[in-house]
Amino acid sequence: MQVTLKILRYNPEKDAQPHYERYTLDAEPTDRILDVLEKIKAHEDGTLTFRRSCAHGICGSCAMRINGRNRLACKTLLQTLDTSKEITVEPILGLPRVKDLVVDMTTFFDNYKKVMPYFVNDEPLPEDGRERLQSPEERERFDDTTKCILCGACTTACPTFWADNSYVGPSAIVNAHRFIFDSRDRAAAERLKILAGESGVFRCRTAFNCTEACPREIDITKAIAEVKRAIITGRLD
Amino acid sequence: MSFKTASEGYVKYQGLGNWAFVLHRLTGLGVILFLAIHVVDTAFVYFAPDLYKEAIALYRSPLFGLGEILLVLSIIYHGLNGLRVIYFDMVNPNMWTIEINRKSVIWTWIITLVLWLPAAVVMGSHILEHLGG
Amino acid sequence: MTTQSRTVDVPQTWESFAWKWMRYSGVIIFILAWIHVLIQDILVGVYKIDIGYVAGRWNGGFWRVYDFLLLFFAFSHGMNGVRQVLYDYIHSAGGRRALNWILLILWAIVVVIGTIAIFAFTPPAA
Amino acid sequence: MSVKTHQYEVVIVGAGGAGLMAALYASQKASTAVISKLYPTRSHTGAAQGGISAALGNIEEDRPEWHTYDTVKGSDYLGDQDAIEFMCFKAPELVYELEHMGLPFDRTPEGRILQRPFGGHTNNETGKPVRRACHAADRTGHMILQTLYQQCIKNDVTFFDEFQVLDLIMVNGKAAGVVAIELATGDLHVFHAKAVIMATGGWGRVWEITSNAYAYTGDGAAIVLRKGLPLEDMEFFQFHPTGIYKLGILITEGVRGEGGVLINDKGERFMEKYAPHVKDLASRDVVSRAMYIEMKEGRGINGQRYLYLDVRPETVNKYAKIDGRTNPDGTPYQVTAEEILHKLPDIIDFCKTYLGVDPVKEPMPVQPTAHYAMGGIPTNVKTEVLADEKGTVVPGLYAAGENACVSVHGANRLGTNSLLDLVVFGKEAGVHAAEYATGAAFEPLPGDAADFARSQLDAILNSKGNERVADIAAEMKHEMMDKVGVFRTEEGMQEALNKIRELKERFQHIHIDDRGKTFNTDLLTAWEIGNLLDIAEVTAASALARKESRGAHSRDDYPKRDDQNWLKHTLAWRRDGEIELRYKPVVLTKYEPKERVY
Ligand SMILES: Cc1cc2nc3c(=O)[nH]c(=O)nc-3n(C[C@H](O)[C@H](O)[C@H](O)COP(=O)(O)OP(=O)(O)OC[C@H]3O[C@@H](n4cnc5c(N)ncnc54)[C@H](O)[C@@H]3O)c2cc1C
Ligand code: HEM
Ligand code: SF4
Ligand code: F3S
Ligand code: FES
Repeated sequence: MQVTLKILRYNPEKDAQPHYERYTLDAEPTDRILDVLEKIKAHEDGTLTFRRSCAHGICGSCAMRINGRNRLACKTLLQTLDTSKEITVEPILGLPRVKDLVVDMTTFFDNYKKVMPYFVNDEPLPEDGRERLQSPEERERFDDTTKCILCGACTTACPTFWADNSYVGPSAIVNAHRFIFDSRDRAAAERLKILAGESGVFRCRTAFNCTEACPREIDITKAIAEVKRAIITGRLD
Repeated sequence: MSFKTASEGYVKYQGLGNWAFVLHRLTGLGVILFLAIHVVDTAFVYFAPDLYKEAIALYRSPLFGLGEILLVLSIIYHGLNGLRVIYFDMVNPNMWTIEINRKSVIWTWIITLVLWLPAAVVMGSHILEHLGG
Repeated sequence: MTTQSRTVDVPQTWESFAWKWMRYSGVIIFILAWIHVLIQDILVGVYKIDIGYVAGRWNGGFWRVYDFLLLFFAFSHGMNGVRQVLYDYIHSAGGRRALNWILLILWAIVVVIGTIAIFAFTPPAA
Repeated sequence: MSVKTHQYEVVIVGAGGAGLMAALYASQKASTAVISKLYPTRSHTGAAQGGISAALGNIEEDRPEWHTYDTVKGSDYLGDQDAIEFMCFKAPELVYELEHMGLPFDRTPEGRILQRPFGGHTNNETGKPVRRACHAADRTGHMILQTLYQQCIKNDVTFFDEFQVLDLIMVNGKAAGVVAIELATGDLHVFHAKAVIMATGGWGRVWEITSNAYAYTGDGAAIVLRKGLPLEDMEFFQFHPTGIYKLGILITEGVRGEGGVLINDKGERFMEKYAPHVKDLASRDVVSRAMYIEMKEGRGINGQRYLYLDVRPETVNKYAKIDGRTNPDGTPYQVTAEEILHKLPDIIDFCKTYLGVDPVKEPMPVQPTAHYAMGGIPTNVKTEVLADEKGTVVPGLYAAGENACVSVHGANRLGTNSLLDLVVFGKEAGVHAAEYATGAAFEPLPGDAADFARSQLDAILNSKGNERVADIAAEMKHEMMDKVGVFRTEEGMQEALNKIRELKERFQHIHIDDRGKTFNTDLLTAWEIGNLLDIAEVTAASALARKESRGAHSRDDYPKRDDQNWLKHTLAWRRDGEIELRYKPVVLTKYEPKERVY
């Protein structure tokens, strides 16, 4: 079958403004958008630029706007889209453009680093040198937010973030949640303090774009609500 | 990044939640704008009764009438959506799932319309009644 | 192994207070504003409203208190809403500080004017 | 092009499991920079699913000795036994260390790390599969990568993200740094260092059907080869039995660990013919070959080149009963659809997304997929890179992870041993490189340090032919899949070698579209294909020379293992356009080579 992709192109060395270009080519219904982009790059236009690595939704490289919503190019099959119409492919919104579908992720990672996204527990280790114990229920408590691959689809779908990059964004909150609710961790209070501030969870307007965008199907808005609740009540359950 | 980037997203980004939010924001801003004016004009009854009559006259113009119908729409939608958000956020975060969110947004719109349409009819008929004189 | 519940002590911030405020006030306004709108805009309608109507309404204390509460909650809710909205577009610390002052003054002016009107108004001798 | 210069005592190339583990240790003692062409969390370690092995004995009795023996046997006796013993005895300590860093392993009811069976890991007394793979659902690699990156942030490790290393700087026979291109700007950067650690992962993109990422282009190995250093055991490349049909996306062996079975067109569980004891949990080379034979003999599903991997609860329970499989408490092993969903959530998601198949309701179509490089940059147990068959160390140069060959995997890697390899030898690399660097001086940086890197790029940019890089790559992948894959013959490998040489010649006449500086992936993809061609050539040449079948290297014309002549490691150099092969003995300690039966 034939598909047409309408891709937002931008080369800072040549273009003052981004513009759309259309590519029509043969494809299979089971092709991923990433496969189509690869075909274009391989055979039609080698200058088309995008990030990719794993090709199966696990590395987080290929977040882009496909038909107006954030998705992973490698997890979006043509058969899930209406291929009788043009498919619009644009870079994720809210971060500086670098080239074509590539944006500068620096702010995204800086925001991630602001929430202490790492395990903290300075208490002595178990005497026998073995693992700290954790019940299966305690482990389950934060399972959902351990799945994050830092693809940025959520944060760059968030209306607050579009307007204000200083908002840490849903992805950072997800990663804070992963530790706040880990029974072994001891820095929940510090993280919650950061998140209670001007750039934290209370900037979330519950727009829900983040959850809709998450390729790992993390219930992001719920996680954010749980963090808000932990700040308000001081309870971590 | 900026208002420009944000507006592109508000308008173009595909998602029910996105539009629920944009409408919530627009209606909230609309209502506060109206409220500020409304407080001041009502205060004229005390500070400047003569001006109050002019203000009321203004309210009775058909254009304001239409605005008022929109105001009611805004208050209904903003209030319902606000309650939805409050309930999910404060009472039951487990409701924040894709399925429930989509359904609840759609139901919010339906209920808004169901409540607003009769009000709009009543208010519209008031306008029509007074159109002539 | 059993699961233990944990608590932490998090100092509340202006943002967490504002967040709660938006929600508590929202519920209150929901009741107050809807009744207000139902009566004034729909049932009564602007064509029947004049000084006389207002006078009648503010004859007793109940509607005065009602209208004051509505004014106070709705305006505080709304003004904080405006603050939250504008925080999205104004990013500098200075800009935000200026914004807070401007909104606070506006808020005070409107609430004061409204409050005076509600309580100081005496119906004109008919 | 401007060149920027940086100076760090230790420079680590690659930010996967091996690179990050090295970074955590090196940065404690020496100024350290990690250079990675991908954001660290995009590294392929994140794709690893099933688990990391360690004889913790959390569920049933297990011992590091058994783990060692299983690994030696799994390697088809080509693994160096000193290195294997070192790794397997370190395993518990390292897994606990990961747990102490916060890694969210799944838990037993007692709160300990949960373990599952994996191919080739056995109780040496009963011969039955043992639960040795520590896991976090089917996302173990993801959790390892995230945890290590998180700890690097905590410890303020310096990263150069999206910098692609193009060349290694060698001065007076010692490593003195690397040259990298900054993707965003196209600028070249020289990193002047006392010690360099190579941790760039594998090269599965040499083959058509692969579980490997686009980024798996063997950069590190190719760079080292170009410096006149050898690569070891390149003929051994693992084909994982269960890749999603046509796509190659991996379905973890953990599926079989949880009780899934392979089924042919006749509905038979054919693995019992090939490995009567452990059946579907035989080691990977054995299973992949069995599948090829089934398909060759016409028992592929509908005669096609795939088979079924069946993890539907009814199937699992049926065969668990036949095998007499029990839970730790002795009760018969039984699963429900929910339990499977809980243990293998990502696999189920992949199948639904890419195949439209729900594995708890339908079997999954699978075929062997190119998966893991057993060979690579030769190192000793201290991860020092070796320059020849005599064990001469290249001062300041270290390698760890999939691009290194210690060799702990020999001719065939056991599942879950790679993640273990990364953390054990990643740590060794960090420790030893930092120790070396603190005792060594910076070699003087030559003025032309960046010249070779630049000339490689210029050659591509200025090439005026009309060959498309993608066509050359496609032909290479196809040829390698066909002729240097699971089964090999003299004739086929020779053809492949000729073909690759022809492709290398055609590669001189490519044409690329993008001549800009900003994020020029057209240029870098071409450079990567150049690496793959070099690797393919070494692989085919090493394979052609080895006249026996051992582990992943299986020849129709020499079907038997030949310890008399071939119990030795291959070392391959590229000299004046020719591949030169030499050999070095395998380190044997306790375990005499025996016939391998599962
Ligand atoms: C799908 C899949 C599942 C697997 N499952 C398991 C499992 O369950 N258990 C197990 O033990 N093993 C498993 N493996 C194997 C194991 O995951 C890998 O062998 C291992 O992760 C390799 O780690 P690494 O640190 O060597 O490389 P990687 O994690 O791949 O990291 C390579 C790094 O090098 C960088 N790099 C590469 N080239 C350059 C360059 N030119 N310049 C700068 N940086 C560069 C990359 O950016 C990246 O950061 C699996 C592998 C795959 C593909
Ligand atoms: C009818 C009952 C009302 C309810 C239940 C309600 C509820 C809410 C809630 C919960 C929010 C916060 C949204 C968030 O943080 O995500 C909000 C925001 C807001 N409200 Fe209301 N509200 C009501 C009435 C009003 C009125 C009368 C006004 C105007 C005076 C108003 C103006 C605003 C504004 C401007 C915002 C900010 C919108 C934004 O951040 O985008 N609201 N409302
Ligand atoms: S939460 Fe989901 S969408 Fe956001 S970065 Fe993580 S994986 Fe991506
Ligand atoms: S999109 Fe943004 S506003 Fe909140 S619910 Fe998600 S973070
Ligand atoms: S390429 Fe890895 S997520 Fe798409």
